Amino acid sequence: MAKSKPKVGIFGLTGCAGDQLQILNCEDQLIPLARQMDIVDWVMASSRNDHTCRLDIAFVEGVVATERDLESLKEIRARTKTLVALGTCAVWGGLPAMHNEIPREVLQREVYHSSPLHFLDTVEALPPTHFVPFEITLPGCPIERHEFLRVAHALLAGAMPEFHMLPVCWECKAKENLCRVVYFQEVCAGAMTRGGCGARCPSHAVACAGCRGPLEEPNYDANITMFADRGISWVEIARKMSQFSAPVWIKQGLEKEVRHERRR
Amino acid sequence: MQTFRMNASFLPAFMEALKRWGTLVAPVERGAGTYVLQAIDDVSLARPDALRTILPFKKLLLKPRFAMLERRDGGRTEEVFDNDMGPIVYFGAHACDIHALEILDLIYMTDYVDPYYRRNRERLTVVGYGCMPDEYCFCESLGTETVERGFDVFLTPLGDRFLVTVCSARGDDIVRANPELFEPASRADTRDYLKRLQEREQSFSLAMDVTDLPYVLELKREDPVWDEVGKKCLCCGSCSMVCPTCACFNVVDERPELGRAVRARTWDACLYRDYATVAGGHNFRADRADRVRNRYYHKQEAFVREFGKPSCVGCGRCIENCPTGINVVEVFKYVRGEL
Amino acid sequence: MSVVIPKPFVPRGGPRELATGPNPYLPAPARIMRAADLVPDVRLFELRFTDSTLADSFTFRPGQFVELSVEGVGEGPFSLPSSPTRRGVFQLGIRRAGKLTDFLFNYLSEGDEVGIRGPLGNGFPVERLEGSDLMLVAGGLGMVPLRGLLQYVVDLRERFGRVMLLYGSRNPDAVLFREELESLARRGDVELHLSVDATQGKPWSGRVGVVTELLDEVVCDVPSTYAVACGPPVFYKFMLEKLVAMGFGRDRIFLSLERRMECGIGKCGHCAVGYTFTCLHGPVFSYWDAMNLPELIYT
Amino acid sequence: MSAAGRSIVIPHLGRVEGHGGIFVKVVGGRVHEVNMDIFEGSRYYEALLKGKHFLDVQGVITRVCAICSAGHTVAALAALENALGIGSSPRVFKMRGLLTLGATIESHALHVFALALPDFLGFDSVIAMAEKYPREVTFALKLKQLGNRIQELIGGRAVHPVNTLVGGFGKLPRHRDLEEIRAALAAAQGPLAGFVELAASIEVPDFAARPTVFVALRPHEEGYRFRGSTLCTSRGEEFPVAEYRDVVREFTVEHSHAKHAALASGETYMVGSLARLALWGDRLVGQAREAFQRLFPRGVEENVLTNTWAQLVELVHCLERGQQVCEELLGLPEEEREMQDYRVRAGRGVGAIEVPRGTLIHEYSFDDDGIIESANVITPTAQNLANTERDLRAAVERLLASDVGSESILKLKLEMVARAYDPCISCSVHVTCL
Ligand SMILES: Cc1cc2nc3c(=O)[nH]c(=O)nc-3n(C[C@H](O)[C@H](O)[C@H](O)COP(=O)(O)OP(=O)(O)OC[C@H]3O[C@@H](n4cnc5c(N)ncnc54)[C@H](O)[C@@H]3O)c2cc1C
Ligand code: SF4
Ligand code: SF4
Ligand code: SF4
Repeated sequence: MAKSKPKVGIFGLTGCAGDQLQILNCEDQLIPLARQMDIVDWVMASSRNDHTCRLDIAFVEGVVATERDLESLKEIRARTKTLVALGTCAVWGGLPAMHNEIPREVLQREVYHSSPLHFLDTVEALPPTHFVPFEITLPGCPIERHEFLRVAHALLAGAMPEFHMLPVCWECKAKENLCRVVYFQEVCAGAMTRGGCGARCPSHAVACAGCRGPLEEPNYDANITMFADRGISWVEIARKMSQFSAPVWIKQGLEKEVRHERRR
Repeated sequence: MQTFRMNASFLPAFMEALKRWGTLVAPVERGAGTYVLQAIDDVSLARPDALRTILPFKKLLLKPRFAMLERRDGGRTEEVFDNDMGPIVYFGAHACDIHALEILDLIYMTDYVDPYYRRNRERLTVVGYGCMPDEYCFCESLGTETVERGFDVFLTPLGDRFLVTVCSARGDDIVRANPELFEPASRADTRDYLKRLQEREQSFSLAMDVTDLPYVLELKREDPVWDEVGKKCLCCGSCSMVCPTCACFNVVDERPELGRAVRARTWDACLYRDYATVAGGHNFRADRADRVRNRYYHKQEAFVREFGKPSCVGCGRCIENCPTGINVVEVFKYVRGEL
Repeated sequence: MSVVIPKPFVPRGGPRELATGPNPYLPAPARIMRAADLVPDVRLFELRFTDSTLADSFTFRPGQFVELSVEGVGEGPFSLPSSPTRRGVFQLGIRRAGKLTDFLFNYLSEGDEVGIRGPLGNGFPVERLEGSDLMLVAGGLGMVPLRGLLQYVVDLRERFGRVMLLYGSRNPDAVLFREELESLARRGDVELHLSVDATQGKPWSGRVGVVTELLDEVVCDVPSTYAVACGPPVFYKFMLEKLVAMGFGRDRIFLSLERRMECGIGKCGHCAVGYTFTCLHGPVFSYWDAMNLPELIYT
Repeated sequence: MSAAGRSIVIPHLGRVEGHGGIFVKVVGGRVHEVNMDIFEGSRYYEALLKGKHFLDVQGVITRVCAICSAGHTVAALAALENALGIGSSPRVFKMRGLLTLGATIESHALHVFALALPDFLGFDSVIAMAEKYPREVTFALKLKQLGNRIQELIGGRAVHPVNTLVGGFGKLPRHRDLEEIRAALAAAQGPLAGFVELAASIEVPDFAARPTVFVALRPHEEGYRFRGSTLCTSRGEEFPVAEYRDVVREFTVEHSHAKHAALASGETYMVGSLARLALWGDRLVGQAREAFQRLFPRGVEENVLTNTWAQLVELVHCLERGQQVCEELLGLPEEEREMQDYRVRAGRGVGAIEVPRGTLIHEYSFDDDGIIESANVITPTAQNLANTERDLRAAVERLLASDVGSESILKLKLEMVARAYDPCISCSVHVTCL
């Protein structure tokens, strides 16, 4: 099984650099990990980089917000074997892809049961996953260190990492938090959101904002109705739901109805 | 079985004495009238009256996530003892919990015995505590409102004293080691106990008809009620997490650090989408409705056929914890056409 | 609380143990003795436990399976395509399907070690089949467990009557164990009927069409024959209807089913269908049992 | 060198946060043009906030930049609470202070050891440096980790805090955890003092030295602090931060996605550790004071390359101050949660804080329903950019005059100047006007 060190690149498109920072934040394992690979292209941490060689593994964070981003993304894809999307921005678009109109659209849809959804065309920034295929997607705003390490170590061993797709509620219950919905009548996105964060927010007595993006097939309608049934106003629901990945949820919830075109 | 009485003022002393048999774990208030099972040192924190803890005692036997096996590069795969919790005294088990424990035993101690479960199980001392039902309890319907085995000691509060039932050699050890706490039960104690039993019977407000339920369910397999519940369910899995008898798990392989591979085990729930997916992407229960139905059928139909009794003990945890308000009892009433 | 003497807890059927050790989750190391592609994307691995006592004593029933694992990568159930009549080594026929199997294909070869737990499951009811004619019907990868049964039957040939093998593949390149089957046919041990969904321009002398059509080719004495079928979920639907139409009693048809499994010993719950665990009470079921288990046969 | 002129281009600056480059044009031996090229995409956060509820501000605004997420959080909450007319309780104020200290430790440790030090010791990256200086790098990472632990304890996450709320905190730290942090801070002091010695032995070049105006907040109390409400310049001027618009002029430049800033007088200025030391260094006490004297024996000089050493001094300060704050928090009773009640009403508020890279100002106004009407964020890097260009120009002129050798050495030296500011490019580009 012995192989030569894999060539690795770490790239940031437009974003807050939080995911790259989280890599640097793996303080204990950073140096031993770096020894196992040949990090040839990482602008944030090194001043000597090879921008053209073939890469075995590349991590990409951030959204595509400029033509330049798109170009680099395509170049990275072309030279990489295993491409990993790091962070909610790269996987779903995250906050930069958020748009002011969304709350009203959600409202419209829920109240009038129609779905104009023109806003999808007005989204400025789009996630890299929209443009090129990725082998692994690792959401989180920012990514969780332990998940990054799992991906890195699995790839180094030649295997694909295994993630058990569970909602945040799983971890929230495992930690025995008081449910924000049941006990506090708050809008909590936990049941729709892919876990892995250890239910950070509910563990701090704050409802989940959905920063890790949706699970496959979240029951969007039932969630919204549940909040409304608990007497929470549509405005409040829309406000909470419009953070982070709400645009994606809507797209997922309506997958069968809306198949929007690629923008470029 | 032996019966004694204990003065209510001896409770703290009794709990202190229990520490000799392991880490004392009891319900503790977490806030807003909710409780968690927790190891305690200060016995005054215990709230054995608490009806439900967020997670049931099953976490004392199998952690929500633990490592089963480990292998260091170049070495052999070895069993690890991440899940071993040492001797534990579970104080404050209610009748339904004790029934649930028996169900877990049926799952984990028959055929191939699960060594991770067994090690904790063998070192678990169960001290029961009599309770009064609230609006979510429906154990009476399932015949789990009383227990006659499966515990070591059981305390039934009778005002200024407890009726103490001893049901195992270990329970007997506990009593014999603390003779100053116990005295023989009197006729008055028996009378009060029966009175309490009656009172308790009358205080159930939730009930569900389980007559011939497995067959009724078989007849109702294609009922639209399942689609309705499926539409409402978030598949958040909270109901399974909090259920004392839901015991499914998933196995994940990972490499948490260089040179170390771990095979870990996490609680799983049949409500999660990937639960029944096989290679090639085929999902035997792709619809939410199928998954919700599966949970109910497994508890009230399949388990009955396999082990002769349902695997629901009527503790009401899933009713209390379902964010979207799905209620087992109501669901079954619908199924029977009562609603 | 009524006073009853507590019953001591007696496990159903008594505690069982796997050949591979007292902790049923702990795999025993086994070495890959040989690895060869049967067809592209399906590879036959020949394994031997590194512990030679275990290697020599290891036995199983045709139709049983083992859990193969690579720590840190994954674990998966795989049927045994070899026969317990051939001791010392056992085989697995594995298709590339995902994480674990990719890793097996990409990184492991002769001399490497993997972990094995088993044998698991009930296996085919070979004692019941003895003395009867056998009609084995395989679709695609379903040939893997049936090959184990076939090898067993061939090794104990005198105990069985006629053996018919009806086997459908996607195309001529996907036929597993082709040479071996043909040579068995030439020896007269089995009557071989092959079909492919499409020839894709390759030379092919067998039938072209779905595997159920092969049933029209064979004439057999239904009352003295057992049918044993194994294939992907869609395969069963038509196959079973047709067998029943031919007059097979539902309890004289056996199938081997696939489900998601995490433990293989009836604990994890994933393979539970109704009141049965596919891993513990299966994967072999009579059609009658399977019919009465909702969801077991996916239509 | 041809008379037609030559360009020195550093297309993609390494070891800084975000995407930027340096472009220098030299014609006939004279420096014609020096640009810090910022091509990081803009994300319009201020525009995004309009129409959102003020409670959503923090979650959105921290995503401007991960490295400064704690700083943005504290500044935003201060601005919002000012607008609501509520003050913070002593505990909340102290906890936010501790969060800021944690963030500063993390950020300075990262910059000093992983981003800047490789320059001084001749490496491309900290990973390369680790081969030769394993002990030092390990300690640096431990220090950074400690900063993160503090942020995690107080903010709930090392990056983009979740525990910080308008009016308080979701969950308060346990005393046990605070004690642990205090002990870890104390334990780091000794080894860090060793680094001060190592740094003192390194000669800091002065090719970029140039007269500079320093700007920093006046600490809210006697002592070296990172929060305050008055902006001070090294020329003795003082302004209340609420009037920052009269002091700081922001303008757009063509070559950059980031705005530039200057004082009303048109002078560029520097914010950051060096500026803080220049203005308030005499307030340092204890080991921080010793470190200051050791690394700046002649006091703060106008040479941006010494900013890295200023950060080192601040690291020493943060370790000491952090222990004090833990002590103060330990003096309060252990509780679960602390939240202030408030009434939502229209308001406008400004909040300012010294983050690792300098003064950060947030301003919000919202209506009676709490819906944001306007938002403005002035980041340190945006304030420093114009000054960086002037420093670069001075450096190029000096380096060209004194025959530096190869172009690659010249480039490296220019990169050092840019890196010394510890620029945070993500922060700087959040705001291009729509
Ligand atoms: C009784 C039985 C016998 C089998 N016999 C064979 C055989 O002889 N040859 C053969 O090639 N395959 C056989 N399979 C299928 C084989 O187990 C899967 O192909 C294998 O587990 C896929 O693993 P993977 O890690 O490569 O794929 P993954 O990447 O893990 O998974 C791909 C898909 O398989 C599902 N999956 C994961 N774990 C399991 C599991 N334990 N069981 C079923 N699905 C799972 C996942 O949900 C996913 O959808 C058998 C399965 C069963 C239940
Ligand atoms: S608080 Fe949120 S994440 Fe936790 S259980 Fe409730 S809905 Fe799920
Ligand atoms: S709880 Fe929700 S918002 Fe909070 S970190 Fe987890 S996924 Fe993100
Ligand atoms: S708790 Fe309720 S919503 Fe969640 S999975 Fe269970 S039934 Fe569905």
